[in-house]
Amino acid sequence: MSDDAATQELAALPGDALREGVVQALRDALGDALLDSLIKPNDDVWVRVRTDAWVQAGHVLRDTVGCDYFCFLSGIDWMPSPFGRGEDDPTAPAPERDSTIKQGYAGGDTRMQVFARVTNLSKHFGVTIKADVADDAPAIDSWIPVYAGANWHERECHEMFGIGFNGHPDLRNMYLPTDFEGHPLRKDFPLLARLVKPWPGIVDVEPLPGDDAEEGEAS
Amino acid sequence: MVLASDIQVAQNVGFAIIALTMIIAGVGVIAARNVVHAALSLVVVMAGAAANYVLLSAEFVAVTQVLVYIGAVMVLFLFGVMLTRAQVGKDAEVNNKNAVVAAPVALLLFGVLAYVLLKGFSDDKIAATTGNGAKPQDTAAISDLIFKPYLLPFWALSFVLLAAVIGAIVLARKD
Amino acid sequence: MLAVDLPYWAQSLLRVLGGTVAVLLPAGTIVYLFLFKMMSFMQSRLGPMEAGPYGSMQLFAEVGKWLQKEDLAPDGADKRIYRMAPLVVLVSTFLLVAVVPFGPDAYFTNFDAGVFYMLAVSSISTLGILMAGWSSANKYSLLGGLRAAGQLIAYELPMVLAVLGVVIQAGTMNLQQIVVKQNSDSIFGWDGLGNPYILTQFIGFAIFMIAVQAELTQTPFDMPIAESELVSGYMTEYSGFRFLIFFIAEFATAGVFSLIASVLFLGGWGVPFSWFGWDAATGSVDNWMNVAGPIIMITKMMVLSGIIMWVRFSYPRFREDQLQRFAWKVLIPVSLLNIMLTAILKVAF
Amino acid sequence: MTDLADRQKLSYIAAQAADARLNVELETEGMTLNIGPQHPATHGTLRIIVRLDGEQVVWAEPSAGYMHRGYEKLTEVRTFPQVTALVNRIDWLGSFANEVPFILAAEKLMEIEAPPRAQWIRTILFELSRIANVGLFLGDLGVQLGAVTPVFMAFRDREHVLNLIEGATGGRFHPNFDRIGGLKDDLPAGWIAETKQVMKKLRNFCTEMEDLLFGNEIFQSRLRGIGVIPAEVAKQYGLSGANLRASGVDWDLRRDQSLPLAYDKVDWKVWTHPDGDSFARCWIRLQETRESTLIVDQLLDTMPSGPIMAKVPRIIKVPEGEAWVSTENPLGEMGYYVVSKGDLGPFRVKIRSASFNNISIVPWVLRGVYVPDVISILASLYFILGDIDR
Repeated sequence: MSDDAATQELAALPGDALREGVVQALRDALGDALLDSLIKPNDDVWVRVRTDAWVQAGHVLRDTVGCDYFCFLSGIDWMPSPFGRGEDDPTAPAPERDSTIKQGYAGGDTRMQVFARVTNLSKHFGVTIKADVADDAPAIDSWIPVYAGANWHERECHEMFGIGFNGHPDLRNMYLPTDFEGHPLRKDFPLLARLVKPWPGIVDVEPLPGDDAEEGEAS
Repeated sequence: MVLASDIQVAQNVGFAIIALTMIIAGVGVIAARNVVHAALSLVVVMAGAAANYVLLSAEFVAVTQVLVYIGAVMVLFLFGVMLTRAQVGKDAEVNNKNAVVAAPVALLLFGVLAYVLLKGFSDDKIAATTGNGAKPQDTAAISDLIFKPYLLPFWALSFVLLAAVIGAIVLARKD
Repeated sequence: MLAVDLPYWAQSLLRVLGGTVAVLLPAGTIVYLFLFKMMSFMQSRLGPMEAGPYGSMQLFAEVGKWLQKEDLAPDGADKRIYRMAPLVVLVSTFLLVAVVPFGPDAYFTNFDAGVFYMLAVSSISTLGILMAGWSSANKYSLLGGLRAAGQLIAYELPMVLAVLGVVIQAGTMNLQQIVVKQNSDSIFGWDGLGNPYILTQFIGFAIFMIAVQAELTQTPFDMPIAESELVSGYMTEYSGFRFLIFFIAEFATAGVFSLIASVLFLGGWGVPFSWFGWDAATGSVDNWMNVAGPIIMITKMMVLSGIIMWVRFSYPRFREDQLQRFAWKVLIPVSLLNIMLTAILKVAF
Repeated sequence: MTDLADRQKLSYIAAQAADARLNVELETEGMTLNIGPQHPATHGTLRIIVRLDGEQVVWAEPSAGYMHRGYEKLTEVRTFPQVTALVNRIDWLGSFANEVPFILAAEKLMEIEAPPRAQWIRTILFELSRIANVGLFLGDLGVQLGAVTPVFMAFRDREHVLNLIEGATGGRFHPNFDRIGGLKDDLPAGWIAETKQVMKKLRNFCTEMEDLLFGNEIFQSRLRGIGVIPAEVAKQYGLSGANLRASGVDWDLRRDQSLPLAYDKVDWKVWTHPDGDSFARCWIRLQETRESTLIVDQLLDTMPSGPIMAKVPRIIKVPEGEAWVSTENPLGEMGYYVVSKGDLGPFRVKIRSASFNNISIVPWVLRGVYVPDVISILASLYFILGDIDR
């Protein structure tokens, strides 16, 4: 979104300097624990910190950068799903799929990452912060001492991705039964509805106004 | 022996029914295996007493009985019981072995009371109500008694009650 | 005099029938007129329209529905007490109506201590509510029952104190005589209106109506029921005709309390006696008042219960600590003040 | 009656006492009360376990998940246009508002922007769904506090708004009207004039609510000083929307971020309240409903003409990247963190729903209150089950 009218208001702000300031503040405080960062000018900023600097980064963000508003915390599994997008006929043999893990903005070294977003309410910007979690024993320190609201988000993340949060008082399941096995949002957790019968949804493409070319490949 | 014509049949039948109910309920009070059941049986006993007062043409006392004992005392009693030990079903701790001692005491008490009552009132009869509403003891007479000759005891009693209430508040508040 | 000519059994039968009518009729009218129709109009909807013209038969349909329903009792409930509780509440209503005079001779009983009796039997319903709350074996019901008991005890007191003002002014506790007094008295020598106590005992009237609202556990005092919170409190587990009995008792009691309020404050069955040149001291009230009286009473009852329902549908509810505070810190002091004032004025004039 | 500051202090003391009691060992046998999953106050299937001492809450724990539908997983097997049908069902009272941030996120990744008319209509429908949602809240508030009448008025006037949404989109509850690059259709004839009428009715409704509920002594005494959330705590827990503004934080995503919506073209006010109690939260919502009607009126007056759809490819493939877009939904900040791998569908969508954060403060705010206040605080926090469980 780099168009003129919509960004007029943001242009009045310090803009890039503002977000570069955020990254600089984190670099000053964390040193080489700040692994990577990405700034989209006048739009958003991503940073990635080392796993052991996660809580410290939270403190810096809250106290130095002024992002005292906690938005959310969640996890992401960068492994491509071995089941594809569930559009194939389950009776046919599974096609060959590329399974190379490719992380998103601000890079990454592991299959799973934790990411969170905090917002500075007075200067009107947000920061997305990411951290890797180890493949063999995914765990990271809890953010509750920094942002009390992280409690439920970490519970959800633990339930959905199996990521442990050291120091969390109560990592019970929120949604699923206590004895549920597996972590549903991991990519290797199959969505069974798609595995037992073919999904017809993909062919549903509706024509658009002013679009007279009707020879779409999927119609 | 009194003659059959002297007995007001309806009244006696009524008394028999009420008395029987009260006895059954009275046994219920001590035999019930649940505190709430016992308390509710006690309510029936109280109500029976009130009904007996009506039979004795003492309406004011009957109404007072209902207001004070059923409406206030028993409700507070139940309130307390339900707040503290409110489980539904049988309660093992209600009855204990002291029944052996209690039975003779109760019998003795019954004997003494019956003797005193018979001795004191055996031949007295309450005058029948006369025609339209005139009672042997009407409300005005009772209030005259309380507020004229017995005013001082009444006040003394009131002060004692007040002291008791304040004392209860002082005891209940820890701070 | 109609009643005198009848044999005892016929009189008794008439009284039982009359009592049933006096309980069910107000309940039915209040439910249909106020609960179904007035509430609907206040809420910009029509209310029941299908059964009968303007849904007037809806009530019977509802009763039929409830009678058909299964009489359920929770597994853990104390069944005997659970089944008895609604009846206790209803009995209280019937006992209450017994004392209301509907005309010079149209009464069920003429107690000397009528006011006292009325206050005494109205407290019996508390017992039924406690029984219902406890025996349902449901935490919501228990909370509701306990709240109800606390509330009814708290509001019994201002009610008694409010009535005391009337008793002092009338100099009698007999409801029949209170009616006669109000209609034969005069206000500073002018007897065009009699002396309905709503004028001189207005504070008492207001307190009485507030206490009635609380005794009936109607909004804003419906903490014990609190359907959005305690899920109808002590009635949670009831179904079928036992719920119906609670329901009838609730609205019948509203009617009976309105009747009592109109006896105490609005002149009861009477019209100002001076209009017809009556002098009640010599018993000159005409016999046709025995027919006109009930109609007058019902009219006054409808007005008062209309107000009760009106308040019920417009107000949110108090929290129970606010409700207790209101009773003990506002209503009781004010009603004590009212008694003092009345006593002083009574002695002065 | 104590004044507000005193009551806030009292509620603070009560909360501290509750903490202390929990930490020591309960002296008396407390009662554990299950509010929900089937309970009228939770309007949905939220379950709140409260431990009581008398009628005071010592400890409370919401237990969600009775309606978990796993939308985050489902989005991974849907195409981008299909996802809107899913997210419609998150906050089911303000469905259209759920679609907007997702569509905007997809548009951001594709670097396209809807034409002005589409932006205007989007904003109008967004505000209409806010009115439909919050209007119902105002009525429901009465029911939670025992006043039965307001809810019918709310339903009556919400009906007009639903009719408008139906007229424009064809769906009353789940419009599924937003498309990447614009909207499905233009507005029908006569819609604008009717909307103006309805907005007038809704302003009347707001005044009615002000008279019937907010001016009521009992209503105020039930809500003032109850459930106080200081601004610091609110920010820590990520409260959003009216809940945050009621704590005195002047933050509204409609104003404070730049999105291709028409909010910066109209003149409107962000309401805040310094108290942070239940009353403030409800009051803010009332003011916002009225403000929304004014926004809609102004937007209707300045509606540009033109196409409602940008030029988008026939088969939508979203370029690789990550985008976070959140909007000020009726319940608060609703955002989508969309990760795309250049495929037909998203690689991962993190749905940040408002109620999840708003309700996560419940264990904190319920300490030391009475059972009736549990209901009023829950009502004033205003959650929708689908928005918690997703």
